[in-house]
Amino acid sequence: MATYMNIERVKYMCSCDKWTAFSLLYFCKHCLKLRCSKCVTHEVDNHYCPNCLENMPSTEAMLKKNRCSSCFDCPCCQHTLSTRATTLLVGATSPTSPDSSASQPSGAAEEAPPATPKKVYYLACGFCRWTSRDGGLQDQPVASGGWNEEENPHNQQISNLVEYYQQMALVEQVERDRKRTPSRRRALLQHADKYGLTSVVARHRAGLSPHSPSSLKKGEDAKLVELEASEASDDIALLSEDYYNKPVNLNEVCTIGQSISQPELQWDTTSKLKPHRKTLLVKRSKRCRECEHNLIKPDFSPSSIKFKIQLIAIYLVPEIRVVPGVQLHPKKESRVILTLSNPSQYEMHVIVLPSELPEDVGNCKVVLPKTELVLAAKDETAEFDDAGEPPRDYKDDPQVVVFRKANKLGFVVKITPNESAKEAWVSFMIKYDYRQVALEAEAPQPTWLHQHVACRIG
Amino acid sequence: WSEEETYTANKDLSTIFNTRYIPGTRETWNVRCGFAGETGPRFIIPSEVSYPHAKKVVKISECSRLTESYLYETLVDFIHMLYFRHLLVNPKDRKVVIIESLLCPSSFRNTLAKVLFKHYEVASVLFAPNHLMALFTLGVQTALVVDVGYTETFALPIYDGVPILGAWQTLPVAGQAIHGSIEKKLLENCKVTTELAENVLLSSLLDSIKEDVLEDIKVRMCFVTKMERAVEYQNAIQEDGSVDYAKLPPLPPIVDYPVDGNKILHICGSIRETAAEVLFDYDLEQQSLPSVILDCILKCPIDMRKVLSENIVVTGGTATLPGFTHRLQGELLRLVQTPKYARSLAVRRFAFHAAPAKPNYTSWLGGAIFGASEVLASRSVSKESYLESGVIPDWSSIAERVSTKDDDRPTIQ
Amino acid sequence: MEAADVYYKKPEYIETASGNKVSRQSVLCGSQNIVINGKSIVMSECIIRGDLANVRIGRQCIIGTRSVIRPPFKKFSKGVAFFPLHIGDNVFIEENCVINAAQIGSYVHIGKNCIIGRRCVLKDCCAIADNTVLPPETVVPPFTLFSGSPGHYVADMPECTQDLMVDVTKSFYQHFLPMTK
Amino acid sequence: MEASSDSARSSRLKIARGAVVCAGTKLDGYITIGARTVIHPRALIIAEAGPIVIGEGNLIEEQSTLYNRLMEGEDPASTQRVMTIGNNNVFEVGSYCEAVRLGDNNILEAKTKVGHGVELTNGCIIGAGCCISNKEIIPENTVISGSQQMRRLQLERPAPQTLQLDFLTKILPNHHHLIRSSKPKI
Repeated sequence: MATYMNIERVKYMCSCDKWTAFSLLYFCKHCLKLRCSKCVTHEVDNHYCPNCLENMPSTEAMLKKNRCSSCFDCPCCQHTLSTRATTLLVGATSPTSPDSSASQPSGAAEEAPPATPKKVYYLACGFCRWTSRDGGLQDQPVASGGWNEEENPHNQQISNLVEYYQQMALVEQVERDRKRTPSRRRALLQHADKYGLTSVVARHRAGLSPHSPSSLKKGEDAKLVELEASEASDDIALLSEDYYNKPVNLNEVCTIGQSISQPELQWDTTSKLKPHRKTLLVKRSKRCRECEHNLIKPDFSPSSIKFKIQLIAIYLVPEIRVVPGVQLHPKKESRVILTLSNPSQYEMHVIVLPSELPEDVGNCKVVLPKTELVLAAKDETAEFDDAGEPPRDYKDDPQVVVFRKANKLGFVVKITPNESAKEAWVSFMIKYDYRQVALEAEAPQPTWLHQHVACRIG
Repeated sequence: WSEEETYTANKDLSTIFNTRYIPGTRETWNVRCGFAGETGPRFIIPSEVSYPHAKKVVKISECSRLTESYLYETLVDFIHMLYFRHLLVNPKDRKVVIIESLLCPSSFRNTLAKVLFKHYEVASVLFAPNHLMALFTLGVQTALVVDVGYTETFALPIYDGVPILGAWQTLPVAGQAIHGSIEKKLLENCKVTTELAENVLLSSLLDSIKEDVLEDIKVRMCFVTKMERAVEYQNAIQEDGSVDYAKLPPLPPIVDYPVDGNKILHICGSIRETAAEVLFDYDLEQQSLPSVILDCILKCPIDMRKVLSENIVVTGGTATLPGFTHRLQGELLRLVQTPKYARSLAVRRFAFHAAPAKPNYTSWLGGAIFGASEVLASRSVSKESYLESGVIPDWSSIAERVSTKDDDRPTIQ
Repeated sequence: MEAADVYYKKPEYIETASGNKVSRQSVLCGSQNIVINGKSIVMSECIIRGDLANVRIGRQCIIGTRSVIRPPFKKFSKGVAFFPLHIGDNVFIEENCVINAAQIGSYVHIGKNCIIGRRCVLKDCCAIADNTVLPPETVVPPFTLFSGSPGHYVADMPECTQDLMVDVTKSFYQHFLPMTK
Repeated sequence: MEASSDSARSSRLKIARGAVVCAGTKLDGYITIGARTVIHPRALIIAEAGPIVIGEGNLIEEQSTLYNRLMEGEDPASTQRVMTIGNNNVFEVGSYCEAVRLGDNNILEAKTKVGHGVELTNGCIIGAGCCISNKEIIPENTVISGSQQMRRLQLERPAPQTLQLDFLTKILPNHHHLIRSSKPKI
């Protein structure tokens, strides 16, 4: 039974009134409330590359567009590329990579010393067997760092546009300030000095074009960025004839997934595909929305599974589970065993109460144990010595408590499903004494908390 | 209506503002997200949320018709994926620009704003129309922007930076219609080879084809043929709808398209060529793509018409089909000579702009350029004003909003 | 949910001193190279290729029926070798899997009909969904769920994955009982 | 299978010298195995509708199946369809192959299924988990991979696994009993 299927069987009511699977809940020690992933704020802790599992500081990640500098993704199937080495006979026309021999001028081959085996590296995908040679890339003499990515051809044009519009924004800013304070003439000059725009504003009011030698930003070259607006053209390239007669080789046409994997380039034929750098992943820390305290703080290193702070419900709230193997028949009472386990190091008292929810999610009538259930403390070492210490006699009523094992006990609940609902949900409430594990030595005072629980029996 | 969202965030390290964050338009149900001031979106991803544990995929376009709370939950998960899987930045106290279609339902806008302000506590949000944003990539003030999207084609003239709202035209014929016509043609006369039989009719095996298979066929094989051949195809159709093969022009070669391992579709050339004809053939009210553009120009005042017709900008994923712009120009020139338009429209020349970006993210790039400038602060809705008023200003509600509250901000020109 | 009792025919399984239950129908080639650290279960018709290189399996592991655990092959510049395969504690491998990985961390869950490619490294607390094909040399970071063919990162695992897996494997072992006539 | 007498079984089996066929593989019908071919334990080779001829330098891993299957409506007596496997092919764990003709240097990755009507030329790679079952000839150097069964052509043919074969022929005999063919040479 896979872990996913059965985590949805038992749900607790989170403080935001949503039924959430118990293992997905956090417990805020400061507000003493259950939190689900929707009522915590997520924050990016650190970036790391999923392939080489190395940390990358967030400033460097921002500069490198959140991509790892040494790991590449295959443009064909988005799987990680691995670097492979082959020996290339330098000087002789090398049979292995046809294109590299073409690029070597035959003139140089004669004087070069006899063919010396040179180690060259290329990128290869283990899944779809795409190699950097398919993309027409030269084999690199050095193992990593040799591969650079294709640039967006319009970079220069776009940066000019950005520059121009930032200028326009400044002009508009000044205009608005001027309109808002027309009376205080002196204030205008003082405003202008702040942005160093006296000449531009004066020229603007005089109706001249703002393009003038006056520098907008102090210390930059005087030339304002002229904008070459794009002209519309009406001779548009006719569709080439080979669309009508050349057979389409599907291997050469990129699928839509391959082309939008690199949004700025969007190749159309597979011969143009180039490797692109692998996107990073992030480790997230979670913070309670109300009291801003940290609930989850992962460890810094990407491959460690430890947490600096791990306030999850499993460690702090008693867990209810369903013992399977009970046949439910509509309108017929049947005896179901639920187990209750105590996660804390102290003895815990639990009372099971009928649910007081306005709209009850359960569709069964349920008879709950009346007496208070006492749970032994969880003993970490019990797991290793299998001798099993003699259980303290809890004088359980055999009708209610079916079995008891270390920090867990099984109790009986009588269920009668209302109609023939395919999924029999039963909901009730548990009240338990929670001890705040504080630093000071003396035993912490118990506070009584209650949680709403819903279990799927059928 | 089709919702258009693209996401951009600004990673300006130097400026006094902390980073800003701009989502932009969505095309063929994909969302483009990235940072302002950059030369292109970081990711183009399908606008759907997948829940691997529950093995369920929810498309945002579907859930916007359901209950508002269901849309709220889906949007929270979707934006969570954008921030923490693709852009890897903290949403708190960042500026956001959403480039959306003018026809985006206000219920969707308000839910999206509620998610961003209440759940992610962003600093400010700006809803920018995608047609206006497309102009920022060209540095032009006046143009007729035609957005050929997934569910519809939406033409909007913009004069001196002001969208002429009275003259917008839409037609529910775009990417989705092409998929529908491919599916209809395939089911009619496409041959299939399977394990057992050779050249059996597809309709005997399947009654519908998955959308992503249709999209793959459209993207990799289909193209927009030139005017002359399209006319020959029309003449070849007899009155009773059957095709007289003699009159057909020489067909492009057949393509064998393997589908999920056990079927090979033999897609004949006529399907590849006539798939996109659905954009150009005239439906019941004599409406099609070129007529949308001409009606749009007709609705504008006389002196604008010549300038608009010589500054047409075509954006949207369907515009990437090979031969699209050339055919559109040919159809426009032919349509403007017909009696219906000849008298009222003196326009004789149609010129198209080429943006420094692929058609399917032109408006995103415009939004990124606009977002990179400091003017953003004055135009976007800040968190405080949203939490206080609880509603996003919309072009349909500007009148009563300005009259009721005399804020000192200049009225929208 | 508590684990359901699973009964097996007593003669069919061998119980070793350290509590491992190995089905007689599974094939353990080169058994002197195979080390299983106690309280693990190898279900029927499994194949563990200890003859190619040594295989180390941690505590409380469960290997589903008809799964193949096979050390990966590696071509070096100098020579050729099979990598030793190391599997951590509390690992749950469901049926019909083919494991060619180099290293599998602890508290890992691998779904049904998975194919783990050569020299993969699966870190602790990760999970592989059913019917996933992990290409060779994939690194699966902790707390991630991989799915699809080629296997890629689709979702995160909850923070309590470690306790969840410890509990699942321990209770599966406790409820794996011989059939008493 | 074990019931039939050893000599009858070995008369239908021709295993070349230098081939390593581990015990525990199920061989059924007329099977010829070329030199330097390695067959791991628990493989399954059933020559039902006719003999199977396996070339040299093949690697057949455990749980993989080569099945010369009788189609429906063919009576066993009259059909004699020869399934020929070329040289230097690799059948990874759990691969299932019913193809009648296979060329050289093909790789069937783990848990692939190749149908009866398929013919693999040379240098084809069928990705893990892919199943090809329609009547077609897969062109040379084709790679079929992924859940969408994407097809690509690769520049060169996959290299034969000679190093792994030598390594296996050295270490496998220490751990497994081998099946020898009674006839010394082919």
